Amino acid sequence: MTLSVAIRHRQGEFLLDVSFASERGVTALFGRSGSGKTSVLRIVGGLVRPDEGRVTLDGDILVDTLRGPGRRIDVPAHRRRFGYVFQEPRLFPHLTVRQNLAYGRWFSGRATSRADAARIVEMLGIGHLLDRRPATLSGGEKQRVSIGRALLSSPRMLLMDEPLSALDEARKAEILPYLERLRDELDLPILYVSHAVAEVARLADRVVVMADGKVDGIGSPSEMLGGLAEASGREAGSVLTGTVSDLDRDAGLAVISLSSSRLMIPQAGLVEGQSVRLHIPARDVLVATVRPEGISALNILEGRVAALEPRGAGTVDVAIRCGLDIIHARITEFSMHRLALVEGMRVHAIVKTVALDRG
Amino acid sequence: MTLSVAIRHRQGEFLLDVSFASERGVTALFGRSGSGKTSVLRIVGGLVRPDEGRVTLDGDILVDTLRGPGRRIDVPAHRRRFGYVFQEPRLFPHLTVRQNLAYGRWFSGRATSRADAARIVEMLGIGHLLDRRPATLSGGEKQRVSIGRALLSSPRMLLMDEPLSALDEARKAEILPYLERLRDELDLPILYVSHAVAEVARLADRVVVMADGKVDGIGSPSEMLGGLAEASGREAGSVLTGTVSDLDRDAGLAVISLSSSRLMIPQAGLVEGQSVRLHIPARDVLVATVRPEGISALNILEGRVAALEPRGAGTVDVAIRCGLDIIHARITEFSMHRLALVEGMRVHAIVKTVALDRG
Amino acid sequence: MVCLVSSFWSLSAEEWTAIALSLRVSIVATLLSLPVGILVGYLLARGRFWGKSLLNGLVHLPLILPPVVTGYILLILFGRRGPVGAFLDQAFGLVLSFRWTGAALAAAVMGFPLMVRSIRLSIEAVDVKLEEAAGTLGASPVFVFLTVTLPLMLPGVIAGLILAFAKAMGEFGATITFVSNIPGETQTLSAAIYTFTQVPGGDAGALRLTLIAVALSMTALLASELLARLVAKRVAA
Amino acid sequence: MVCLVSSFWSLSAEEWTAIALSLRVSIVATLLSLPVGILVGYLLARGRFWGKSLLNGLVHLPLILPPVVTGYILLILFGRRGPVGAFLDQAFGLVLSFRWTGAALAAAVMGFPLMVRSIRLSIEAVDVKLEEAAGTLGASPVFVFLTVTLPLMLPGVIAGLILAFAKAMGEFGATITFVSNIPGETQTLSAAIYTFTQVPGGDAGALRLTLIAVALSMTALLASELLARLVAKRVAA
Amino acid sequence: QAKAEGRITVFAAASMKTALDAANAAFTKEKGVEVTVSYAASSALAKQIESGAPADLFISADQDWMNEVAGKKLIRPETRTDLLGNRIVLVAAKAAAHPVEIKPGFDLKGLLGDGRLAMGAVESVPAGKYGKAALQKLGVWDSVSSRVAGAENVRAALALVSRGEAPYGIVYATDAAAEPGVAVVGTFPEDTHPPIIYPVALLTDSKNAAAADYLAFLKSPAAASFFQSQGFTVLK
Ligand SMILES: Nc1ncnc2c1ncn2[C@@H]1O[C@H](COP(=O)(O)OP(=O)(O)OP(=O)(O)O)[C@@H](O)[C@H]1O
Ligand SMILES: Nc1ncnc2c1ncn2[C@@H]1O[C@H](COP(=O)(O)OP(=O)(O)OP(=O)(O)O)[C@@H](O)[C@H]1O
Ligand code: MOO
Ligand SMILES: [Mg+2]
Ligand SMILES: [Mg+2]
Repeated sequence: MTLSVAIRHRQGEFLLDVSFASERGVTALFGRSGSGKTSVLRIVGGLVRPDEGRVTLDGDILVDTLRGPGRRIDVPAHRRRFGYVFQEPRLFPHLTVRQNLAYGRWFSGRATSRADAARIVEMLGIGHLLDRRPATLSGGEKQRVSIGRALLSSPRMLLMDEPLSALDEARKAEILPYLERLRDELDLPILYVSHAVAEVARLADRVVVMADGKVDGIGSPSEMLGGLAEASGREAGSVLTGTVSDLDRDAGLAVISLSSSRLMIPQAGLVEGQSVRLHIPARDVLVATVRPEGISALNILEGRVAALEPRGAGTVDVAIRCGLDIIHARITEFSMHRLALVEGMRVHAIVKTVALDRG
Repeated sequence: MTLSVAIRHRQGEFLLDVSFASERGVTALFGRSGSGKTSVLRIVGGLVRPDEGRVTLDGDILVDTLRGPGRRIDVPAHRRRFGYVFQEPRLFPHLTVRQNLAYGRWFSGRATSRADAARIVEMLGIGHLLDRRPATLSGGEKQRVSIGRALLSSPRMLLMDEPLSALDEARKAEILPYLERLRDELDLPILYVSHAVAEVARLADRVVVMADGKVDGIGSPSEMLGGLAEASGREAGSVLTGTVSDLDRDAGLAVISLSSSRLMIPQAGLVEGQSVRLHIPARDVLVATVRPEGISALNILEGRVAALEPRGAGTVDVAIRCGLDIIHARITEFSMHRLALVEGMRVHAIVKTVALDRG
Repeated sequence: MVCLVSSFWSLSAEEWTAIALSLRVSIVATLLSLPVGILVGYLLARGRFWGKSLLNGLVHLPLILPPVVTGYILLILFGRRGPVGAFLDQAFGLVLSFRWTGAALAAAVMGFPLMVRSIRLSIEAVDVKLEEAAGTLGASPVFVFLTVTLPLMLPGVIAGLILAFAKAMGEFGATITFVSNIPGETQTLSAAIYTFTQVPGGDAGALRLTLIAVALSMTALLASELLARLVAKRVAA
Repeated sequence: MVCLVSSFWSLSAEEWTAIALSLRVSIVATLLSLPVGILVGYLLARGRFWGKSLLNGLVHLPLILPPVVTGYILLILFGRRGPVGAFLDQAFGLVLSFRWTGAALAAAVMGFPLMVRSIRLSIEAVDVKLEEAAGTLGASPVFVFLTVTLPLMLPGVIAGLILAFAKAMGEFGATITFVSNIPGETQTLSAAIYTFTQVPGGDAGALRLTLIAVALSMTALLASELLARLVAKRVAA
Repeated sequence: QAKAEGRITVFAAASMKTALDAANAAFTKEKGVEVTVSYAASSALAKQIESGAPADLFISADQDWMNEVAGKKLIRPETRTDLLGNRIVLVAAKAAAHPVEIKPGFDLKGLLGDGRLAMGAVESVPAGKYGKAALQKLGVWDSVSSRVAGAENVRAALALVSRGEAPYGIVYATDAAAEPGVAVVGTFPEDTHPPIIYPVALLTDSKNAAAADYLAFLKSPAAASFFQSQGFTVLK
């Protein structure tokens, strides 16, 4: 499953000039408001034909304006079979919730099974709304129905534009694992727009950072979000990949092997040998010059200061190299001076166990 | 500025039965999707007349259905002068952004000054959009214009329904301080709906937790969000109130005095003597049995374990009493056993400096 | 003006025929012009093609022209000796001139601009974003139209239907000119009323038939309002 | 049918007068009925009051009734001796019978149902949520209507205007019955065309005037389409 | 099929309805043959006949339209008969009716004051044409032509007078007789205008054998009584 996008498109004064390719899994579009994320989704979804460019999925040409006159290809949206969750819900006002959910099934050849449908409805918590019309739903309810509608249309790819923005944390925590399963089990590619770094870090296999209609960088979540460049102070951090090397079911912990060190994280449905991605917010990492004792944090990684970068407002980003992995810690300049940190110095990165997310 | 709400209202099968009062500052409505937050805002804003009940602001009756036939009072929305930021942007499609922003000023007696208007436009980053029409704006751009429109109508109260949901963290970080200033300097009451605990903890003077149309609890953010009950794992924490007792401009730090201890936080425009609220996510607090040395965290508070509450998934919530304040830490059961924590035990709560938010 | 004695209400057989004929003509005219009206309304609202202004003008013509002129044009085109009329007769054995079918054609033509306008207005009010959403769910343009656009434009369709029906009930200028005023075949209620107004002492008869025409149309109007309210409830966004 | 020699196009002074009169009557009828049309359209779309169905029926009456009957009713009500006519004369010195003002009234009445329907349809399509938003920003209902509802319903207003104008250009049945056919005062283009159709050999004259009527109305139609496109661009959500 | 077996279809000027309906009832009773009449303006009927209308007879309200049809060879010339005659009269609202002597140069303008003279439209409606001719002959046309309100038909002109919109009107005697709201204040001498004649003829395309019988009936004394009772003069 390779999606490849290379387009130029003008909207008023805004020029979209984007190209990226993504192999299987989730590709996150990340960028500030107005940077062109929705515009990319609309072109991939077939709702807008780009001024020029080419979009292919698995070698199928979806749109290609560059083949010379008369030979231009533009597969219409309804033949692309992309489930599109729009930034605003766009439910059909004349249909009940049930009919809205069923809409895509009328047209898709292979319909979602009844059990699947029930599971999706359950997960989204919209079972009690099935006979209502969209006009009477709350904002979050509409958003959930619109997610359900796209999922139930048995798409071959999902385009999701801030799908969880109106939902509470508890609901997000129910939906995200489902999306992960779609990604992993059904091998469904997802193009995902979100402002929430945690969401992106957790789901994405790669991140396309957009700014002003251009691609500012493409890479793995660890590269893009770990670099701290784009992310805001609160959510900046490191993204590491490791393997589950041990499970302690009694303590409910799993041991994740990184390149040279090991981390313990709460075990939540992990399997031994599984590869996982971890997001460690920089502000959740403490730096200690001596190895602390009698402390609740389970993870104390030894490493060397690889870089010290001032981040403004009296804070410093400390990059700590532990084997092949880089862990970022954000501390105050005051602390840096107090601990007399310099590049190359041996330090301990203290990571709170529960601060780890499976990503 | 006292807003008092006591209403019953039926919408289909959904029964809203809510009463709360709030004095000056920000009152957050918090609760899961579909719990009735928007419905409360609509009634307070005068868009829906409740089946029965009473809403007053500072003794002015806004709506009162209980005064007997013929004497019912219902101040129409346009006389309430409440700036309402709707859950969806609701911009006027036939007006330019500039005209949308100016709309409220045509009707409000005291218009916002030109300088204020410019500052709001600047803060929202919508200066380059002024001559566009809403149809061409991105989702986040629309949301920002709709915030600006409400702010510029010189309201005597703000009703904000998930106003920042479509915005990136950087933009949020620009808008939140502005709202804080409105709250503090202009003494503008705000009724604020959000799913983001951090936002709520930072802004709110009190939190009304809603569930299924009823009030599930009312209290200070520390009581409501600190209690961890409602909030999800990621965002649970303590909310403390303190006073700025010292400023270290060189280090860019401020010292906040709590009831018995002191915390250092990044200084961001604080004034000595000022009262501040701090949100400390439980997962950002480490527990140590011995006072750690050579560690980047500036804040190590001494206290006693007041309670140990299992939170499922192998985690425990440790409530640590430091003087009059309670700080919550979330650690693994594994750590709890390893440190042999029991109630009443002396421990150190380690709080990373930058984990503190001014609230 | 007239004493409402009971005999006032006893209708002659010819009048009953006129009532039945008017209903048949109006209903057939309205229903048969509906699909064309929807098509033309859609083309005018959404289409971009050469001659769109021409089509638009053509649709409005019956409104602009005095009905008598429209009647003459129909007579020239669709009469037994007219080019279209002769063709229809030979090809399908469909004779319009001096038949109730011709009256229906005249009524349809006269009501057409009203129907098309309503339909067009309501298509223009349909949110294209919903059609986009339907497209991404796999609905081809035809299905998008049938399952999204059409249901959402129903208020306009209903308005168009009732306008065209009312016009068909009231129309007589073009009808009487095109297919004459033959009792039992082309004498609609309106034509009968007109005939009464042309003779001395016909006032009572004209009044009686007018009241009947009004009653019939009002019933249709009320029904359409109920239907519209039902639809509005479902469509309310 | 007719040979298009140059004399075909030379209009008599009387015909020029009829053209000018038709334009005046149609424009005045359309513009003056606009505010009433908007009011009634608004009441029908949004109002909840006793007698709404009655009002709705009344508005449609000119469509349902044969124009001649409408003309008679106008004569009875607004004639010099009619209750309303007498009142208008005494109170404001406004005489309608045999005046172009009466022709304008007839045209306005005949076009009214068309105008009201379009306006009503487009009011029903206005998103109440935007009106709510305007209310919270301090706009009183009147201002909400003027600054939000009215601009958003403009497509319907334009459609209503053009329908009413076209109908006014084509209307003659009610007009001639109410205010007769007085050259220079009440003889509109339609009446002139009708007159030509009533004399043997009048075809050429009728055709000539018809073409002029069509040309005038098409110009108005085109202008309205341009205007509508402009408005649509601004209103597009 | 437009006409059932034996059924006769007549295209007749609308103003004849009352009289012709009564006569037809008698004919049907006698011969057992149904008569269907399409009443409309003579102009419309003539044009319909030109485009192949399935009629057997045409009764026009004036000679012009019959001539038009005859010119196209659509009637059988030998059957053309001047069936009925009529008179035009000056009427006034009953309340204010004083007899007027209609003679050359009579002061119609003075009678009208600032009121209007209601009549059929003078170019198109037969009664209007006759009225204009009469007033021209009497030498008063020029003084009143600007005061004329031309109605679409005689009935409309009559209504204008009976409603008090116009003080005087020129209409057919037949219409005036049946309208209770007006009074005839004078009758125009027959020599002041072309004879008012309702011609009848069988149509070329008519294949109905009974039509000739019917035409004969219309010309018979039996039918004459119905016409006379409505104020028509029966021509021989
Ligand atoms: N007309 C109605 N009929 C039935 N139920 C309704 C109606 N209107 C609203 N509701 C229900 O009332 C509940 C409260 O809606 P409300 O919009 O206040 O929720 P909310 O707390 O704002 O949710 P969200 O966070 O999703 O925006 C919802 O469950 C909604 O489905
Ligand atoms: N027709 C247009 N004319 C001018 N500018 C336009 C037009 N359409 C879109 N834009 C601009 O293109 C930019 C990209 O829009 P887009 O909707 O793709 O942003 P986005 O990244 O999805 O933002 P958000 O996070 O706010 O939804 C925006 O700045 C928008 O204002
Ligand atoms: O268009 Mo008319 O004047 O209602 O027959
Ligand atoms: Mg977007
Ligand atoms: Mg809500």
